[in-house]
Amino acid sequence: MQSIIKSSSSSSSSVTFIRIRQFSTSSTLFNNLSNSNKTIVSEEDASKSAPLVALHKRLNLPNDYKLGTLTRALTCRSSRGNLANNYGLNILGKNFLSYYVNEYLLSKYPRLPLPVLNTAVSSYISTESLHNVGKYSWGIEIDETPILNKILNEEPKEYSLGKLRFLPINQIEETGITKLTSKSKDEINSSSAYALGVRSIIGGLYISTQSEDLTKKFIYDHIISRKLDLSKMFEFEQPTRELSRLCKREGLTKPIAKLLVENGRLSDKPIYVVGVFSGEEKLGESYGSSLNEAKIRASVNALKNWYLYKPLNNSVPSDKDYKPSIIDHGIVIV
Amino acid sequence: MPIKPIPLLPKFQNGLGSFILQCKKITLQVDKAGGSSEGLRQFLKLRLNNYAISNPKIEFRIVEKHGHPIIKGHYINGREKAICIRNLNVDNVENKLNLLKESSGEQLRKRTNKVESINQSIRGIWSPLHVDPSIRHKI
Amino acid sequence: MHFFIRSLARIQLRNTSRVFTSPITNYSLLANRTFSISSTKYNQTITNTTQDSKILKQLPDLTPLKLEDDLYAVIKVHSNPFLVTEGDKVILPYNLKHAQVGDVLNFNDVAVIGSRNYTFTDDSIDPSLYTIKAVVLEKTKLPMRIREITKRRQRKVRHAISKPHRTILRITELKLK
Amino acid sequence: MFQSIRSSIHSQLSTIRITSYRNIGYLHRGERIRGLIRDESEYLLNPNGLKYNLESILPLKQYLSTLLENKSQINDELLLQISTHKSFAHGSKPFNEKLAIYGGHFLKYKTSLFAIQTGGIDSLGSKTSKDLISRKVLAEFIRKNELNQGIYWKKRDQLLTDSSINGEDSVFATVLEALIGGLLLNKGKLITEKFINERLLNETDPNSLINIAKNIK
Repeated sequence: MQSIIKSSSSSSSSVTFIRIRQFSTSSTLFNNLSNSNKTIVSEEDASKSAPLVALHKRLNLPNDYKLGTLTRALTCRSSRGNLANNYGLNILGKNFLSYYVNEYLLSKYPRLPLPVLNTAVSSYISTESLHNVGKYSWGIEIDETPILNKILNEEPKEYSLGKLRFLPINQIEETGITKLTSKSKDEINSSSAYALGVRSIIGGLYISTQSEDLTKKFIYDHIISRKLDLSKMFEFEQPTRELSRLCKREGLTKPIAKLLVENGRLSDKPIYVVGVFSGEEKLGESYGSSLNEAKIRASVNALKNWYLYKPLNNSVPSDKDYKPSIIDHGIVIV
Repeated sequence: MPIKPIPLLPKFQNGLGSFILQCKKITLQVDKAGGSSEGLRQFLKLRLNNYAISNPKIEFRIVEKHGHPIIKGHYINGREKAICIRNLNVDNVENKLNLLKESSGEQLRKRTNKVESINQSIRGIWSPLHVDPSIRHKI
Repeated sequence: MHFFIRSLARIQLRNTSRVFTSPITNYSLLANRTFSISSTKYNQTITNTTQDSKILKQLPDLTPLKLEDDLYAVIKVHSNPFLVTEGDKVILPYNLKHAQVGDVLNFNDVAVIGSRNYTFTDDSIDPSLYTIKAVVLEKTKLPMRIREITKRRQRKVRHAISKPHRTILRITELKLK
Repeated sequence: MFQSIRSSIHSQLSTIRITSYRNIGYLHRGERIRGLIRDESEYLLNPNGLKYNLESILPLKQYLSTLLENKSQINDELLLQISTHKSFAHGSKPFNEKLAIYGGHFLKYKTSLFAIQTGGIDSLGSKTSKDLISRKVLAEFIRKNELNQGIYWKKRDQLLTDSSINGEDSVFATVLEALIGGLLLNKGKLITEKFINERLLNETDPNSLINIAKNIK
């Protein structure tokens, strides 16, 4: 049996051999060690970690992306041990993400109002959103096995390098053991840790490749490619009033709602289709079961048409063949 | 504020932008001496190395335990798929591994539609109020 | 003010469903009416485009479609039509043996490409006009079904087990060139 | 407001007629009287008393002309928008809010890359790299380069003189960020990078952010 294992672990494939034994006890007695002497994991050690190699390949990371860097991206500042942590990588990744997501949304929807823009950006890169990316699209695992179990299972030291390491808030309560120390400020919940990991992997991609284009492409492929319906993110308080302010600012004729079609006015389920016109131009159209409802819906439709205007060329300023499109004048203040 | 934003979370659609293999780990549980593990033992000795090299995105984990051999796939969605491979020969073991590899971890279910979509209908919904008024039905 | 004009035009055109058709000029396409499996892996660029240069082609003008936001297409796989948009899952009722999970498929038998206001139909649209790609997401099966088969006035019950294959694709790209 | 017309949409479109308008003939000047619409030139003034027009952006234009060299210049309306804060004229004129958000992200992004080049990955998140793009430093940059005259905004309180309290720092920083955002959206990434490298993160230039951040402490 031993010979099989040796032959498989000598290759670059990700195979580990673990002898499982059943233990009922678990231990969380180990405290956080100081992070003063940080070491960066060597490539040889890192390549022994099967989950790390698999994660590297799963994300199609380039060969320049060292496994040591990936380990560092998965090590949060609060984790125990003396490995180099992802503090700097996280900041870099965050800057990359917020710039490119803002750029994408601003170029795609130049007239998007600021509150919606900010919400849309945070939908893409908020902690919760990045937690979903890390956990449910990249399949990063948390290093949860207590150290005692690791030793008893004869788990290789390097095995946990491929897992997300941090100090969790909810440590398991042991009967008979009372925790005397107060809650450390380094303790974070798992979703923040996942977000840290995802941002750091993106930061690490730039550090490894020194290529802004590659990092941008990675962000587009993994973060921006997810589907977000912006038209469902609007809620107007006074749509008719806002529309008339908009028309005034843009120098258009005052908007007028007109009934286009109706059906069943005398029945209990009437339906009206109303269009909002500015001069001869139709700004929006919608339906409703009363004239007022239809008029409000039509105004909302007109406002959404305005705010969600998409220019035909889809280039962003960081593209090489960028063509400038319109620049918005700002949100309408009622 | 005149416009209130409603927070939404974007939906991940695997394959759009990037494709990520959903099977992340396969555990091969083998008995050292049992007769039903013969095929798996052969597989481990002869083929696992090449198989693991050709599937670098998957982590393989060998577990030694008494009883029938079981292979278990661990998926990104958190589910597991276990197959008992007792008395199977080497080729059948490999087929079962392929089955785990090619699955997305989702539970098997009936597929009623040819196409599953979360996009809005592009052509829109037909409206009786927008047809030509000369042929429109009037109540 | 583009969007106002466009939305105005949209309403006017909605009533008159316009279909531009063009005669088939490239007969060589009719011979090969299935999809081709590319040997390239995901995220790789494909450069092999073999075109029959002998046949003179007159490509139709698809500018109205190019100006629209979203497109749909009716793609045919073994002459089985699927109406798809970008991001849809296509469920093929068989095991696509030659394709691995994660492979990219190019579709070259497309009957319809359209948008909200315009539709372009042809018997088989010239593949140089569009790119439609899909990635193999999963090769799975339906849940096992046991059907009881009996004959009249006979006590024997045969149990027919079926667990048919399914291949699931995701449309990753649908655009006009 | 609603005209119930049973005819088709087509005939509807052709029968729309513009009804009567109320035209305003009198624009009030002088002391404010409720109900009367004021003359714009009366109140569209920045804290320096400068009127809202295209002439005031000349310093900014000159400042950029050396950067853009022989390439086409940024149009005047955009420059005016860049130097107009949201607080001016109750947002009725084009203002720089979104440009500033965008430019601010780009500046942050570029300074983090600059910090890595000079001090390695561990220098990120340190105080020096944070100070480099603090409001105070950005505002000082605008003042040092004498671009502060033609900025349109409204003081929160006319009596406050401390620039960090009365909003001046914040407004000036916004203008610099909006300038970056405007350059990006109008001229693309390369020229904006050139601007940042030559003017903002240039150690030899005494008016660059690096030297301002050193001196301000």
